Amino acid sequence: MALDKNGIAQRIAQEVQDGFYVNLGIGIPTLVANYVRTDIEVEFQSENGVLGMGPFPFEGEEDADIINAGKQTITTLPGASFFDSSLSFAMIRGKHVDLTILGAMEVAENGDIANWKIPGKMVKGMGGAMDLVASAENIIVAMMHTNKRGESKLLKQCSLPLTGVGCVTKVVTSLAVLEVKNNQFHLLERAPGVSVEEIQKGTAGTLIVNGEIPEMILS
Amino acid sequence: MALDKNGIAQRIAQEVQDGFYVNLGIGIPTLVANYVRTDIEVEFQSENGVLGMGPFPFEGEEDADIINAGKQTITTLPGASFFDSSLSFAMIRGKHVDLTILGAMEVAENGDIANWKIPGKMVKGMGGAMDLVASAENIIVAMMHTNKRGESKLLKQCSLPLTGVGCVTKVVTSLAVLEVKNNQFHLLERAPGVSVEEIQKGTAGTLIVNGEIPEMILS
Amino acid sequence: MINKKVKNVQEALQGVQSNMTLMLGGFGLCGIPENAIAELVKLEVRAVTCISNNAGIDDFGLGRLLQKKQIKKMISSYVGENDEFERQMLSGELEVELTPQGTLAEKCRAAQAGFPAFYTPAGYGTEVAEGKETREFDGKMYVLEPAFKADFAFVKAWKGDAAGNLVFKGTSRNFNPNMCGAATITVAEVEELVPVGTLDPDHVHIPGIFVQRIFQGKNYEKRIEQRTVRKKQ
Amino acid sequence: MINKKVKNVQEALQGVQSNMTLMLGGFGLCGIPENAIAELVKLEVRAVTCISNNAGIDDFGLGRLLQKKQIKKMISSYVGENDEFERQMLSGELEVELTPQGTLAEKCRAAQAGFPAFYTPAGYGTEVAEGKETREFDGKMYVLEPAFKADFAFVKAWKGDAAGNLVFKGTSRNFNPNMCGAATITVAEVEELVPVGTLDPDHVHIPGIFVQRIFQGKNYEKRIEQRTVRKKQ
Repeated sequence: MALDKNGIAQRIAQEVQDGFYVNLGIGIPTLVANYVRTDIEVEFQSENGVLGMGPFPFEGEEDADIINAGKQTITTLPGASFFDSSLSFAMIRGKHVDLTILGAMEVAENGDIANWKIPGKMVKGMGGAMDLVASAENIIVAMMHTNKRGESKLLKQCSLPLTGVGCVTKVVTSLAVLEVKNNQFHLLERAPGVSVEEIQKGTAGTLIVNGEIPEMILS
Repeated sequence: MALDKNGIAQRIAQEVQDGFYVNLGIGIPTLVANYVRTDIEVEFQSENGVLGMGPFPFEGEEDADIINAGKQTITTLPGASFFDSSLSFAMIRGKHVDLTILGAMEVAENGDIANWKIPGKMVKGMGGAMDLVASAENIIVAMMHTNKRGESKLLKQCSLPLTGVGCVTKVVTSLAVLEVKNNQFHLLERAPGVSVEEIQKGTAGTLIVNGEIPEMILS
Repeated sequence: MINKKVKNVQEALQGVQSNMTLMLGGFGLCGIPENAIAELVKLEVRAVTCISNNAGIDDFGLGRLLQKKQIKKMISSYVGENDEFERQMLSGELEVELTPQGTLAEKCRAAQAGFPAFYTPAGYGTEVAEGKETREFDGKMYVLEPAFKADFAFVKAWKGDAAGNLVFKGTSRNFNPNMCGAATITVAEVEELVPVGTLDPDHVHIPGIFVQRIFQGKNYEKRIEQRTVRKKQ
Repeated sequence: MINKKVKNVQEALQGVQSNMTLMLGGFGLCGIPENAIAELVKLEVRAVTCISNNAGIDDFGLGRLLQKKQIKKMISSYVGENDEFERQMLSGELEVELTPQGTLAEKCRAAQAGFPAFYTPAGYGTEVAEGKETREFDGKMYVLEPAFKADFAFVKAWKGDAAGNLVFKGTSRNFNPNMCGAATITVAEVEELVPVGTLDPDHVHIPGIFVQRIFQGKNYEKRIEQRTVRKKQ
């Protein structure tokens, strides 16, 4: 069965390692924080100027001056810090953030990503995404495998304006975990109960299936 | 009579205007602070990371962590701030400092200045001087008119390695106040009792003497 | 101490005119100069270019200037959450220049620090880099981005003093410090104007040299865009 | 919270080798990483390149490494006050690259922030710019300066916590924050290692993400180069 957003987040949380500084994008990536193992140390950075984000505040304790990049009220954990936008992107551009997780409208087999604009329809802007994908060496895309019309979001080539070129290394979708290398999507894991054929059908880009593909283990 | 270092500092202090942020170099410029009018508001910046410098500390109150660019122990005044070197030079490069006063070994009639190196003899380094002269629009040089061998320090062309090109706008020496423009030294004022002839004799660069030259007024 | 204090928002905005380029701090509605924005609406300046990470919401923040059609051009990184904005942009009434967020911050900082331009990897290979100089360093491609040039910067701080020193709170800091000194005139509004000498010199976020005018702000609404909470267990 | 605390200076300097490039914070003797320098002397690493605004005095600061002839090359802005330095330089034993102070700071910050190079007006038309690319922007000339590349950065802070967060005091801040994260490994020594959660998040000067190792320093001498005082009246 295809994963829902929480399932995708749950699988991605397994990629988060002890000692990682992690930047979570808006949408599915935000949910990843809920599933990270509690026996490892991870710090979440938000590009609007906070390191060491904690859970949402208790009702009545929200502070308009303490938000994340999704404009949600948040709290901070002991050891947190606030800083200006320039220093925040110094963390990102300077490769101090270890893992970037973000959503996408399209990913191409060469690692290109598009997630900020649909010409003539939707122009919200790139926010910090272009800085993140241009600098991060460890980028995981979280998205549904196909769009609402059932069309593949894993393409030979992006059709929408790009956010970054050749930067995506891993994609976790509602159907699969895929590595992006050598201009191909390499199938690593299937969502529970999802067949290789279903994944193949939903993937417009080149899909490499090498040997037996295990199912994800979502504890 | 030619001015001594304190006399030069006293004359330069008259150039400091209300509301100015001022950077003082090592040597004579440091003395300028002693002569600034007390009825105007001025803030002194030191490039090692302090704005709002006050007088030297009282004996026994010196703090190794609070020094100026000359490595002297200092105090701060109410409204002072400390900052890192990058932000300090943002103030300088970004033209937020209104007046820079520094010493020199040579000044040329085109505004070039040399003050950091005597090849084969003395190499102390430029410190912040190259940043200061490259960015400041209001630079006053404080120096003796001639060197210890009696040779002019106001030249047609600098003989020593340059600190900056075409940047000096005013020079206050032991003999005179001079404006630097159109590739000439324009004599503005004479030190008390010093004749135009003496100044001419001590000036190797082109000296323009227009009309009657007043004596400095040092109250 | 050089005194930057002005008596109110009217005096603080003296000299602001139509067709100027204005920088405004804030991320979403967090840390925006609410008093300055309200006064810009009152002053009815027109055809201004606004450099601000976001464009507010329909009835708050820069959305208020959009409603009155006072903005000719927005330079931002993210402009969702605003229907009037979308309408004006799609109809061609409003010019929009979208800039990666880190690039936006650095274009402010470059102006503040006297750098004419800088190379950043953000946007390389995308339409953001179209028409711009690109260059390789150590095998990686970068885009040359010029510093901003603005007439006024409006920032909001938590505390400040008459010397112009500023201290920010939480994530309302964001672009505000980077915009100080990045325009010809920087105007700071503060929630609390404290006596000179009470701010710790080690903990001043922005030294007063970067600020030309400071005033005590009033009636801060500090709206929350996404109120997310959890229940006490 | 990601724990950066190491037990002592020995553990903090693990991996430091001869021929490496090291950054060291401090201005004169103010804010220098005294413990790291003492350990570098003990470790007898040789032929290191040191990036530091100054070279210490004969028997303190980097002067101690100079005495032992451990330094191959110094990259500094000002190297007066040190006879041994002058002797080694004039005899050709020591290579010296003099860099304008603001350029030195920004070459650190560029490395920290992921900028490959930057344009600065400092040094244009002087021997500092010889062999470097120059360029005009808006009628003014600039020199292209590359970011530093270093193996270790040694910084000294007043307070810090196990998360690597740092707070500096007075002018001992200087180059220290700009060097954090500007090398492969940043080692911070602090006068006081405080419990995590006690530093105010609004007043952390350097967030822990820029620091790989932190330790409680010992026996700080904090020598004063120019003790200037006035008498109480």
